[in-house]
Amino acid sequence: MPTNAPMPIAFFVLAGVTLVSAICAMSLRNLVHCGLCLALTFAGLATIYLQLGAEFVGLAQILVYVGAVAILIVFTILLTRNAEVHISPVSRSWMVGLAVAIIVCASLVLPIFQSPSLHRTPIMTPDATVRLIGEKLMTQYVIPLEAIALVLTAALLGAVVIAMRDEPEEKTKQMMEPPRRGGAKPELDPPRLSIPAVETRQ
Amino acid sequence: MTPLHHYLVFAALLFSIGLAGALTRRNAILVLIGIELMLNAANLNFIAFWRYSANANELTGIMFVIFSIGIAAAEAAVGLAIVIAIYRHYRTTQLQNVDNLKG
Amino acid sequence: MEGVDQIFVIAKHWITAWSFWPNALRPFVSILLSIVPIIGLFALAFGITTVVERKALGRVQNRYGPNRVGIPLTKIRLAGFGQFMADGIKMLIKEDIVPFSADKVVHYLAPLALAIPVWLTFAVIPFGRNMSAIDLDAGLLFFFALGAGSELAVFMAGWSSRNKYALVGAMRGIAQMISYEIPLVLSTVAVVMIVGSLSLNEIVRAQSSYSLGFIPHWHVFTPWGFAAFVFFMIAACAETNRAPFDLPEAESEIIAGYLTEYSGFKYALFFLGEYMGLFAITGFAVTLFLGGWTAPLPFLNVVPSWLWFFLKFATLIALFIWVRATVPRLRMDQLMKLAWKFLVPLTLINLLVAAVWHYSGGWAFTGALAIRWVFCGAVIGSAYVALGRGLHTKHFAPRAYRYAD
Amino acid sequence: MLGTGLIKGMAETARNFIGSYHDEARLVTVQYPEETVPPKENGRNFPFLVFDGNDPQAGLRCVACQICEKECPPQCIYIIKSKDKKPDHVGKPQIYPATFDIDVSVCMSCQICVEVCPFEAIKMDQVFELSTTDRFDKLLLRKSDLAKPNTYYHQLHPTEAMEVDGRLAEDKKKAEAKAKADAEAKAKAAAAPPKAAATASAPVPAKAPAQPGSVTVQPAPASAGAPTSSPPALNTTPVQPEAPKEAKP
Repeated sequence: MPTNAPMPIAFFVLAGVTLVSAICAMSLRNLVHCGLCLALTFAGLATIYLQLGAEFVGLAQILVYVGAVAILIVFTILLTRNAEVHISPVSRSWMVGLAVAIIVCASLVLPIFQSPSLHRTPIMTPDATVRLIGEKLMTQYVIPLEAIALVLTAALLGAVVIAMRDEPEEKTKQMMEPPRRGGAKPELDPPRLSIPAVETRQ
Repeated sequence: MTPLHHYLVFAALLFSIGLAGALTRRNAILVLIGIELMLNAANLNFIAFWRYSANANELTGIMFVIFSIGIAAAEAAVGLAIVIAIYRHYRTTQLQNVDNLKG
Repeated sequence: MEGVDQIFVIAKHWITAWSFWPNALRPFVSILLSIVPIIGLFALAFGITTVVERKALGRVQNRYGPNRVGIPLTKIRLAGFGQFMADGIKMLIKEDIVPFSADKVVHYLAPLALAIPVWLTFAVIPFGRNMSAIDLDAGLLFFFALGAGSELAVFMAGWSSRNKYALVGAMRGIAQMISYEIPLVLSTVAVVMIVGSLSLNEIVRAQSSYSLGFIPHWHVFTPWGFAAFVFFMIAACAETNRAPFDLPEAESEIIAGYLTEYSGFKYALFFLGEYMGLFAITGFAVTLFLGGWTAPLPFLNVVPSWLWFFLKFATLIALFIWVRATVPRLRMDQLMKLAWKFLVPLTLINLLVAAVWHYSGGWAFTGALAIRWVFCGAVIGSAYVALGRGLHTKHFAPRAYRYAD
Repeated sequence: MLGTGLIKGMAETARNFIGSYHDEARLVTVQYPEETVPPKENGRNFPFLVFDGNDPQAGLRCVACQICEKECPPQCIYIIKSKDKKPDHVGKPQIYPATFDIDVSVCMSCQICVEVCPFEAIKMDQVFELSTTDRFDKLLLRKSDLAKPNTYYHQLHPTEAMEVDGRLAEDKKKAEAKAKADAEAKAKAAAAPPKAAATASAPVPAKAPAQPGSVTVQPAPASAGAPTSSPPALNTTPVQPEAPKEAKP
């Protein structure tokens, strides 16, 4: 870095954008807008990680959150037909919720400002190369790594099982039921007709 | 360089925004979004403390965040799958309408 | 020769060192001198590629292709290479139509959200010796992270248009991109595993030596590398929505997919973004598998390194065009089957093969190389044949139409 | 094996690609402004008016009968009759069009005007390079734009024009013969009883005296391959109402 001066400005700009988009993500009426603002929040956080020198984590944040989680949320919004509905967006006890949030915020921020030890500047420039992270993951943190692999696999299977249609055959049969046309053709071959115009493998 | 408490205040604000959203909004998806924001605020704290720690080369904060991101991805996938399952059953994702225990 | 090879680097240092600049401005000049040539060069390459592609497609179909537009007000035709300028000007002056019920802001932001991250990916590609804009330690991750952003842009375009074709196209596009991102990443992981770095400069350096004095150590010349290269190219084709995988824009079914409601400059920006994505992914293929800027034979090192990079780059672009001219569009189920039942398992097997190759690198007895080659090739080859057979659907029931009989 | 089809296909496209460069015959494209496809004889686009001889005003075959104006489905023809008369190709005085406009932006190239014209005066042109920046004036063709010599018609549709010319020559011959016979009859009538004069006065115009003959003759060239030749019934009927009028003075 050539000078130290631009750093706080960069931080305030990034933090401002992130906070505004976070507020938008939680307060807009249209859910798809919320999802897109959430993606912007994640991207802003990733740039703050990059600014803090955590290159690998910042890029992983974009890859996982913007590339996967935001897409997943947006897909869910579309699948649950939430993009169109506009019924009152906040719950009845929203005053209580907001009050709780403000109290939590105050109780977090006040100690931070009061604690002198948190007003420090970085002590050293860490060497967080990808190679070092990889070596740590494969030696010191290998058991958590394996555990998280298992968790992810379980989550994958679980998500598929939960989101899968309950009785797919019954549903499709119901949808694909040929309309009765005056009894003209009573004998129709059901398995062939279940998927019209698409080859069915024998 | 920006002092540490800037990052901490920023993370606290982000956490509160997520908390406020999760507590006030009715939609299940928005509640999930709020939880994601809170998780991210925690992650930011880990990164900030790692950067400002005395033995940063231990990479403890970074490791924690990497695992946390993995967990968050799994959480989002399962959470949204549950939202879809709920929607299929109740035809709504508004949480106050999901109050029927008889399946 | 060193001078010609490093001519751009020297020129940049020379211009930056001018006493004319104030000292505070110097870093910005340096940054601009890295960015502007990349943007200009690839914008030009985009224009030329569109003309070359149309001409090549025309020749394959025994037509001339564009051969008219040259320099205006003269009789000089330049064999049609003025076409992209004419197209660009047309796009710029066209009316920008936004549908009445569209989400205006998102509709406006979508092309930007696609084009900007794609431009950023060029920052980490080494175009020649000492010629990458930034040498990022996690360059490969940077590329995939920015590539993930394009899915959101596609969604924004499709959803904000308020058009069923646009939405269907966007859904197809996202499903396809997510599915093919897995084989894309897994095929590069093999390279990362062997080289032991995510830095692209490091990956090129690992390929820059020669065995027996003339065989370059390019990854494509190893069994796992060749397989990974093939899978990477297939997945790249799908990631960039190129011809056999252009279902999101299948004009016979869904008009133009998520581009349906875009016109004028926004459409041009989308078009540009798509071609830039193709260029970026081709640049990565060159860097990862074809040795980047290294020469194929040691004595050819007299040719500047950046020229080698662009030769390989142009070859791969030509390959993309050739495939586009040949293969018809896939069906959606075929597309998904190819990704999940063929490419993903094969790239996983390829990872194992790469590991075997890496750990058998220490064998010192005679014939070790032959054994390694035969074993790795056999594993990959048999997996390819076996999984490829699974893709074949030989027996079809006769086509049944519900209401047509 | 998977992929062999792709290789085969790529070989095929490569063969086409290279072949198109060293075998010009493969390229089917005609590079238009420099090269054009020779026009087909039966091709047609917009109507034009035929005139005989060199003077478009004097030789114009059109007699402003307005049948084409009435028959035109999109109504793109606009005719104003002249007040005076001029001799037609058989030498008989006829009305001519003072104004004859065709709006080619409306015309649908149906050729009905040609089919109904009893005087072989309107025929189909083959021009197609009519693009203009002025869609109001430049696409409204005036009489002077429409009048084209018979030689031009011969160039466009040689066989058809030959037939038409033959038919017209025959008409002329008959008219001359009739005129001669008329003159003779008149000379006779000067001495003869008034009954003969009554029979002669009606069939003065071209075909009337040989009516049964002309009906049997005309279908022959029509079936010989000229679709534009008018049916004989139409050929004769419009003439008759005017004929007595002319014969009187």
